[in-house]
Amino acid sequence: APDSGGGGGGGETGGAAEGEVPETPSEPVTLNIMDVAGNIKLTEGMVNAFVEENPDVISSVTWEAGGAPDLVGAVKPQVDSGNLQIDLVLTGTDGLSAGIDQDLWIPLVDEYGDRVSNQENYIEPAAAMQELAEGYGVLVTYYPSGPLLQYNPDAVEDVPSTPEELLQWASEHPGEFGYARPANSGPGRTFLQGLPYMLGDTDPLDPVDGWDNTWEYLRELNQYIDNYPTGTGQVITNIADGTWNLIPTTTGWDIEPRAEGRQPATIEAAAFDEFTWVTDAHYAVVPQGQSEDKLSAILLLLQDMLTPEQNAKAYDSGYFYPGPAVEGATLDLAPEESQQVIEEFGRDWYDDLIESNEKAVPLPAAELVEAFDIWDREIGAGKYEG
Amino acid sequence: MSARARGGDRSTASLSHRLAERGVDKSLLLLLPAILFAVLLFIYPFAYGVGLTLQPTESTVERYGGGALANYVAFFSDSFFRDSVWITMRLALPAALFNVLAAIPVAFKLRPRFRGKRFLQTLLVLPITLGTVLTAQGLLIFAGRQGWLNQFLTSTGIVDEPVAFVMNYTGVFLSLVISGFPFSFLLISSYLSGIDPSLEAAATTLGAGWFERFRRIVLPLLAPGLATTFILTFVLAFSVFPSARLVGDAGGETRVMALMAYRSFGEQIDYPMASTIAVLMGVVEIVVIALVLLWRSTLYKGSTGGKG
Amino acid sequence: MATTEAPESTSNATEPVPSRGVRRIVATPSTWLVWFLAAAFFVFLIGILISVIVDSFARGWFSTWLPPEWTTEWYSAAWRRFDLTHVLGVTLGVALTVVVISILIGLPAAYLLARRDFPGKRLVSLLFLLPIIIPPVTYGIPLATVMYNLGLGRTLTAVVLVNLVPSVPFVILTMTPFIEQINPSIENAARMCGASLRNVFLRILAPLLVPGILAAGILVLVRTVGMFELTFLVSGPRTDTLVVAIYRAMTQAGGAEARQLISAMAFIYTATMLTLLIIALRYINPTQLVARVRDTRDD
Amino acid sequence: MAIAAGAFETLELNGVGRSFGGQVALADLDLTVRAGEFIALLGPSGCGKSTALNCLAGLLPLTHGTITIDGERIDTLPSERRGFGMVFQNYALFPHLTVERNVAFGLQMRKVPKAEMKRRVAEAIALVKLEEHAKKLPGQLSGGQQQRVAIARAIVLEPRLVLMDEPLSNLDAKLRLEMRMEIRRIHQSLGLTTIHVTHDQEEALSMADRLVVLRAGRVQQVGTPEELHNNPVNWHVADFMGYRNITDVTVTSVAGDRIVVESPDLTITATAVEGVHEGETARLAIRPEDLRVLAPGEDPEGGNAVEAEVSVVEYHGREFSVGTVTRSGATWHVRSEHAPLAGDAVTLTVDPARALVFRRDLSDVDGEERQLEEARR
Amino acid sequence: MAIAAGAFETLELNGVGRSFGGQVALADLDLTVRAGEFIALLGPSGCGKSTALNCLAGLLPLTHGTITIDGERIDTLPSERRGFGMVFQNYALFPHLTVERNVAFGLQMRKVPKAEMKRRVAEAIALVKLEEHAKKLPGQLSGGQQQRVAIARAIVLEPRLVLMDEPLSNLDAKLRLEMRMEIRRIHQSLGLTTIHVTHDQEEALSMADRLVVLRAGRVQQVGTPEELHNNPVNWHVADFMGYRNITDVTVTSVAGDRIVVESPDLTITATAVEGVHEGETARLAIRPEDLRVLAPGEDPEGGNAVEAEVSVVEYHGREFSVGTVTRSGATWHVRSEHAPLAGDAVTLTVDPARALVFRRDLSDVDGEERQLEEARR
Ligand SMILES: Nc1ncnc2c1ncn2[C@@H]1O[C@H](COP(=O)(O)OP(=O)(O)OP(=O)(O)O)[C@@H](O)[C@H]1O
Ligand SMILES: Nc1ncnc2c1ncn2[C@@H]1O[C@H](COP(=O)(O)OP(=O)(O)OP(=O)(O)O)[C@@H](O)[C@H]1O
Ligand SMILES: NCCCCNCCCN
Ligand SMILES: [Mg+2]
Ligand SMILES: [Mg+2]
Repeated sequence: APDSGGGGGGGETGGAAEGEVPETPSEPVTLNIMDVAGNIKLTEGMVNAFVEENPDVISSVTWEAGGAPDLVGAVKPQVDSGNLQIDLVLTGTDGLSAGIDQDLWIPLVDEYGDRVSNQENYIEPAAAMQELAEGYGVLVTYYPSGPLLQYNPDAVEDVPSTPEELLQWASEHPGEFGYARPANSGPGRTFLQGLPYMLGDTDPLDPVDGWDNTWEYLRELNQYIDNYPTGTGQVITNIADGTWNLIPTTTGWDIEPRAEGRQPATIEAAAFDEFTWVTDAHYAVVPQGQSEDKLSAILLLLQDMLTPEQNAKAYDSGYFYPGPAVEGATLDLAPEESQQVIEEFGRDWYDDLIESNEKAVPLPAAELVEAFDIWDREIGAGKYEG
Repeated sequence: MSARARGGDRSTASLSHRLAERGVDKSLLLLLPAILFAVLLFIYPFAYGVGLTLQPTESTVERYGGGALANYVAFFSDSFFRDSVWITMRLALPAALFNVLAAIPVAFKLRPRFRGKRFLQTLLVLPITLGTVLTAQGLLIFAGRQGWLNQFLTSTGIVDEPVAFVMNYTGVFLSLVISGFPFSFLLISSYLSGIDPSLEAAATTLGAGWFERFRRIVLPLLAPGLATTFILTFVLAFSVFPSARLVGDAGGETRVMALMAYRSFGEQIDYPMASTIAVLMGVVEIVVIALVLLWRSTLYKGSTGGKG
Repeated sequence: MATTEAPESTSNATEPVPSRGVRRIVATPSTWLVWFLAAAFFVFLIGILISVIVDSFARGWFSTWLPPEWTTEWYSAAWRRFDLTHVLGVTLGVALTVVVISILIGLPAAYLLARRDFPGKRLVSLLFLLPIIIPPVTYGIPLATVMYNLGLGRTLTAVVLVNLVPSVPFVILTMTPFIEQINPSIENAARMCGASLRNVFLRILAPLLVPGILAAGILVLVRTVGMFELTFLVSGPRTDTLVVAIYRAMTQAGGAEARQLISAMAFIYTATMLTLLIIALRYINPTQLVARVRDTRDD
Repeated sequence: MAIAAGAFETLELNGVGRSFGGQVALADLDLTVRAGEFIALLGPSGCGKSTALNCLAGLLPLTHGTITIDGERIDTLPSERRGFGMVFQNYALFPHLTVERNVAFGLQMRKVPKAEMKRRVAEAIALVKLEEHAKKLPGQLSGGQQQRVAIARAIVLEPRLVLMDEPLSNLDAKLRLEMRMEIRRIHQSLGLTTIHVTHDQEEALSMADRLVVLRAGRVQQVGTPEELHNNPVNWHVADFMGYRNITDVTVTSVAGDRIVVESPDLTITATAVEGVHEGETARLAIRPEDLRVLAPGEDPEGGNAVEAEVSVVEYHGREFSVGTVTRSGATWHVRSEHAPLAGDAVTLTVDPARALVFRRDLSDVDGEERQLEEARR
Repeated sequence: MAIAAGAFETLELNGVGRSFGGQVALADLDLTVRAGEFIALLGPSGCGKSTALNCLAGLLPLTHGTITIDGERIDTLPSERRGFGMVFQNYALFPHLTVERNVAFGLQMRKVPKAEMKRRVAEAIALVKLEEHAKKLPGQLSGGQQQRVAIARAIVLEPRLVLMDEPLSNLDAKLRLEMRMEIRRIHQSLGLTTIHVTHDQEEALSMADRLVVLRAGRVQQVGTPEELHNNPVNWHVADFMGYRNITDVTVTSVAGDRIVVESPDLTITATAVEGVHEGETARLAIRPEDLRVLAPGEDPEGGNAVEAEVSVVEYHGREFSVGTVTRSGATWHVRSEHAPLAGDAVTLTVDPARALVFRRDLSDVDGEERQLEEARR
């Protein structure tokens, strides 16, 4: 039912709405939140806490999950028909920019940035990631991601510490190393984007003309890889059951599967001697045509989520390690269970590594899609000679 | 008797008779809901989807040229797209063929009444309850490198190295057989039951052994049904999507058209291209179906009872 | 042609003859192939089913024959995470509604196609065949847009409507042979008894078509419960069916849910379907699920 | 049981015709049926009998003509409102309803009150002697019993007209005989107007007040059983009425009805039914029971004598059916009280009054239909 | 055409039996068939005729007994190696093969050389007069033509034995008559040994050299047509052989064969076929054609007189079939040369030699089968 308030078509909201968004909603609103980035684990606690504290602002929330590719399919018809069923979207960079291309989002920061003033507290790499949002999204969680390596210590004695050694190892153990198709996998795309830095490519941000070494390297590596799963889940299974012995990973993908029991706890992680973190983050965006009341509530919510106390909940079970995007959101502020999991399954050397190594933002969406396209054609399809 | 003029004289029969004669009467209204439904919810969106294929994105036009037809130009000039037709065929044709061919002897053997027949039939229907997800999941677990099947094969020494049943062509093929075989078995059983058993008895009394009976009597009479079964399993296999992704090699051997459409739709955010691939899927399917139907039209298709 | 084989005994007229064995020998090679095929099929079928069930109750099962530890926690996790009570309710509600409506719309149309000739019949048949052979991807997205434009996005109504698109033609396709099978003179007899078309339908055809309706119904049910593509495009968190929920769980960004959780959900799906199927099989012959079958005479 | 006799005086079919896409299945049928009559529609397979019946019932739209009852047109009424009863060839019982409920169906459709319905159903079931089987389903009954249910279902409505489409053709010989009597008895005891379709001439002769012989969609002759049996109007009707011996002959002399015909084998004095003239090729038709084997020394009747040799002898209970062959190879079927041996030479004779001569061409049947006719033989 | 006469002297069935899961379909059939014989298996529906034929053909395994040809067992041979030909009730023509190729099928199976095959097919087709239709598919033929193809297909193999399962039951009256002659003619001209299944007593009588009457799986009587027609061994055979008037009577005196029986309506002198004694309830059977309407003033035959009232009159061509009812409501079917009117009082008479009396109980049929029998009536 068209209960989403007075907001009509997308065009109406833009500038005209600016002055009209009240400080607080005229009555408590309910929010439907869509998560297309696996963000719910990180932020659900923050949102629930806010709703509990401010029942006069938000009476209740519902969540739904999906994949980034589903995002536009779900939101565009709603925006086009002026009939919003999704009030707030939590997304990674891919969904974010797909929506920007399709003109789905309200320019939240450009127009209401002052009402989410806690953005000033972003830690430095998070602030860099916020730039990618082009004024449309508010970054809520951040992690440095990878590329790291995970291996089965029973099978891998001399753990590779450079891409060359990795290639060497793979050639000596064909079929025992692998990674997922980058378009479908966080560690996959992190590995892909991290290589240009390690291999000294001319322009790590230009996959078409600047990644000669990377593409060459992946082509060679390809000879020793059986297949590329279409999801990280299968990669985890492969190393868990011994099908594979060495995979690329990220901080989160190293900690959480072991914590959940999807991998034996004995699986080890390692870092390349020299590498640049390719960071990652989650954003909150609001579809065009949102009502003033809901918008007002959302702004209040986001502001609250960026306080250190709340943001520290993003430690979670190491899923997005470390997770928080603001200064001062230290582990001791995180919930008790969260601290225990990190204690048990975290790696003590992660924090130093994060501190010491360079950090780079990932490719902008258009370039990333292009990189995927090249990978699909040159590497993925290479397995099959039409 | 009457001296009435005959032939062209139609004035004596009433109008309603004449309309009814052509099959037009008010009972045709029974069709209306279904037609309305199909037109509004299928034809309209389908036409819209086809229209979309003629509105290529700028980058497609830039890269491939061809104006409004850029999507089609792209599909046919870029081997990355074009190959998917062959990849899909390479999977769907053998799978459909296998399902049909393997079902024939089984249906044949299970034809007479025997104890436990219904139980066996029920077991064969079981896979329709599995769903693609469970089938894929099960194949990965059961037939994966460390699955029971490989553990059994290696521990009994039948093979040295685990066999790669999944994450490749074989995996998708297996999943197509598991979901498609029961379907063709049941369909072929039903066609088989329509062949009058006295025909085979007759052939027997004329001196035909089991093979000759099968080859000369049953098979020719079954052929049109086989064609229909083939078409139906082919359609199922052709639009294979979840299993191609979950138990196949989605980038390589099993990069089927449905995956390509999904890739354009969800990952490349290129709806016109996605629609184009989808429409071409339909076209390719229809071409294959038309060929099979053409072949089928050359077969004997009348009654399969003993009386001609 | 003279008899060649010398029988072992020529005169024991009353002793039962072991003639059963005699004709079996001839069929041996084909029997062999059939049993091999069937056995291979069942090994896979049962293997798949059991391994998923085991996985869904397993903890820490990596490369051993059986899991080191058993748990039901994946089920409770799935239930909690996805509110499966609600999802199952939606799934069954949607499926049953689709079954009823598609039979109500499809049956009269099937009747007409089975019984009558009229101008444009071929065109109409084609119209009903297309939604079954055209991949849903082709019309799914515009169809979803239509739904949203009608203000029906993410409502149960929309989920039901899109599922009707392939279901109505499917009912028509499966019901037509069942109707053709009923002797038209039975209808004529009813009309001669003074029954109107409506009464012919309600009192004669409907009861006679019960097996067909059940078969079509169960197939539509199975297809609807399994229909991912179309449902997914118009459903939302409160209107997701089980497959959509599973798919979302599997393809969710940030990595899928744990394999065991998916196994648990997949098994819930199968158990649901199986229950429906077993209920249905009490009333109909399994082979009728796909097509009408005359039971074979074996004389 | 008070089933009212026909609620009409006369039912008239005027030029009723029906084509299937150009092919004429029934042409120009004129017939007046009086209340209480038992009429048989007789003809070989495919001659249009069912078509005629279905047109009358309203199950097939007409392409020509009108049907009126006491002057009012009824062909525009849908079949459920014509008030006729019909018994189908395959019975067409409702397989899911008990005998009782099959019979009650029509009354329910007419919303007859419960009590009356019960009474009438019981009466109809009693009439066909199925009281013990009232609660059974049709599938549990034998063919003859099903047949009787079909009749009860049709007559319980007290229809103005009962239509029967080969109701006996699926029964075995013994049962067929019994059911014939049964139908005739019910007809007589209720005074129902009945139109009965059959391809069995014996059945038609034994049951009907009047017969309508159809051929290739056209009426050949209408008359009482005796008229048809003794005076068929053309060789086709004769053929169908049991004149098994039919052969082409040349007319050599004509003297009123009494004519002489010839063929290589025989010269016979016969009776002309249709006007023929000298020199014309005509068709001679004789029933097997009218053709006798001449006892040695006996004089042939009217001088008619045919020399032949016995080829097949069939035993028919009290008498024998003998197939004989003349020198030129023509077959003559004869009845005989004693059994001759195959190979015996015999002389056959026939009363000139019982040897009928017809025109050879059936002028009213056009080419295509003749072909059809030929194909069927 | 040189089809060799049967390549055996005698075919013997010894105690052949077949049960379907406990239900006996055929029991203890003993029969010796001599080369060249035409034997009819006769009995009502479900009596086991097809079962017997299928056992003989090898399409059904036996559960009891043996079948031998000239002393050699053949029941262990698969049916394709018995060298029999079979004509199926529904013809079972291969619908996808032309007439020619249907007929050639068996020869192909035997790998007969091309030229010989062609010749033999042409001969067989000529024998059944289907030369013009050789290239047609079965679906394009009429029932009678299909029938003839089925026969040609069976005999082209020069089988030692031809089996026919009710081959005429689907044909119309006229065609049936013609096909009977045809089959008989082919049988005679080729000297084939034939076993023919039918439920039509007239057909059996007219075609066969010997008849085997079956009932509920058991042989009732074996004999020539005359034997069966005139001397049925029990009331069941009588019933089946056309003794339509069957009624229960009490035996009042016995003097050798000649006995006197009574019922409320009549006292009749009759002939005992089975031994009965005074006071016993027995069954009286009379053919309609043996029961005459007494002309006024005429003396009843053997003092046998039954008073009755005419209820139904059927015209049967030359004669009438009259249904009469006695005071107590029993129906007697009578033949008459002239047509009495319904309601007329008549006196019926019968030659004591033609009024047969049988035992009432058929001791050889057990309870279940009797029930079956009852249900069928
Ligand atoms: N639906 C139809 N379409 C085309 N032709 C038809 C149809 N129904 C009947 N005919 C043709 O009309 C003619 C008359 O058919 P009809 O059924 O009236 O014959 P019939 O006398 O009842 O024969 P039978 O004794 O075999 O039942 C036949 O030549 C038949 O082929
Ligand atoms: N395959 C079977 N399974 C069980 N019972 C059977 C089977 N075939 C025949 N019967 C039973 O055996 C008995 C004899 O059947 P059969 O077919 O020999 O009869 P029939 O004399 O040929 O009858 P009809 O004249 O109706 O063809 C019947 O009671 C029948 O029900
Ligand atoms: N469990 C590991 C989480 C890693 C998250 N990656 C998110 C990528 C989003 N585009
Ligand atoms: Mg008819
Ligand atoms: Mg039989």
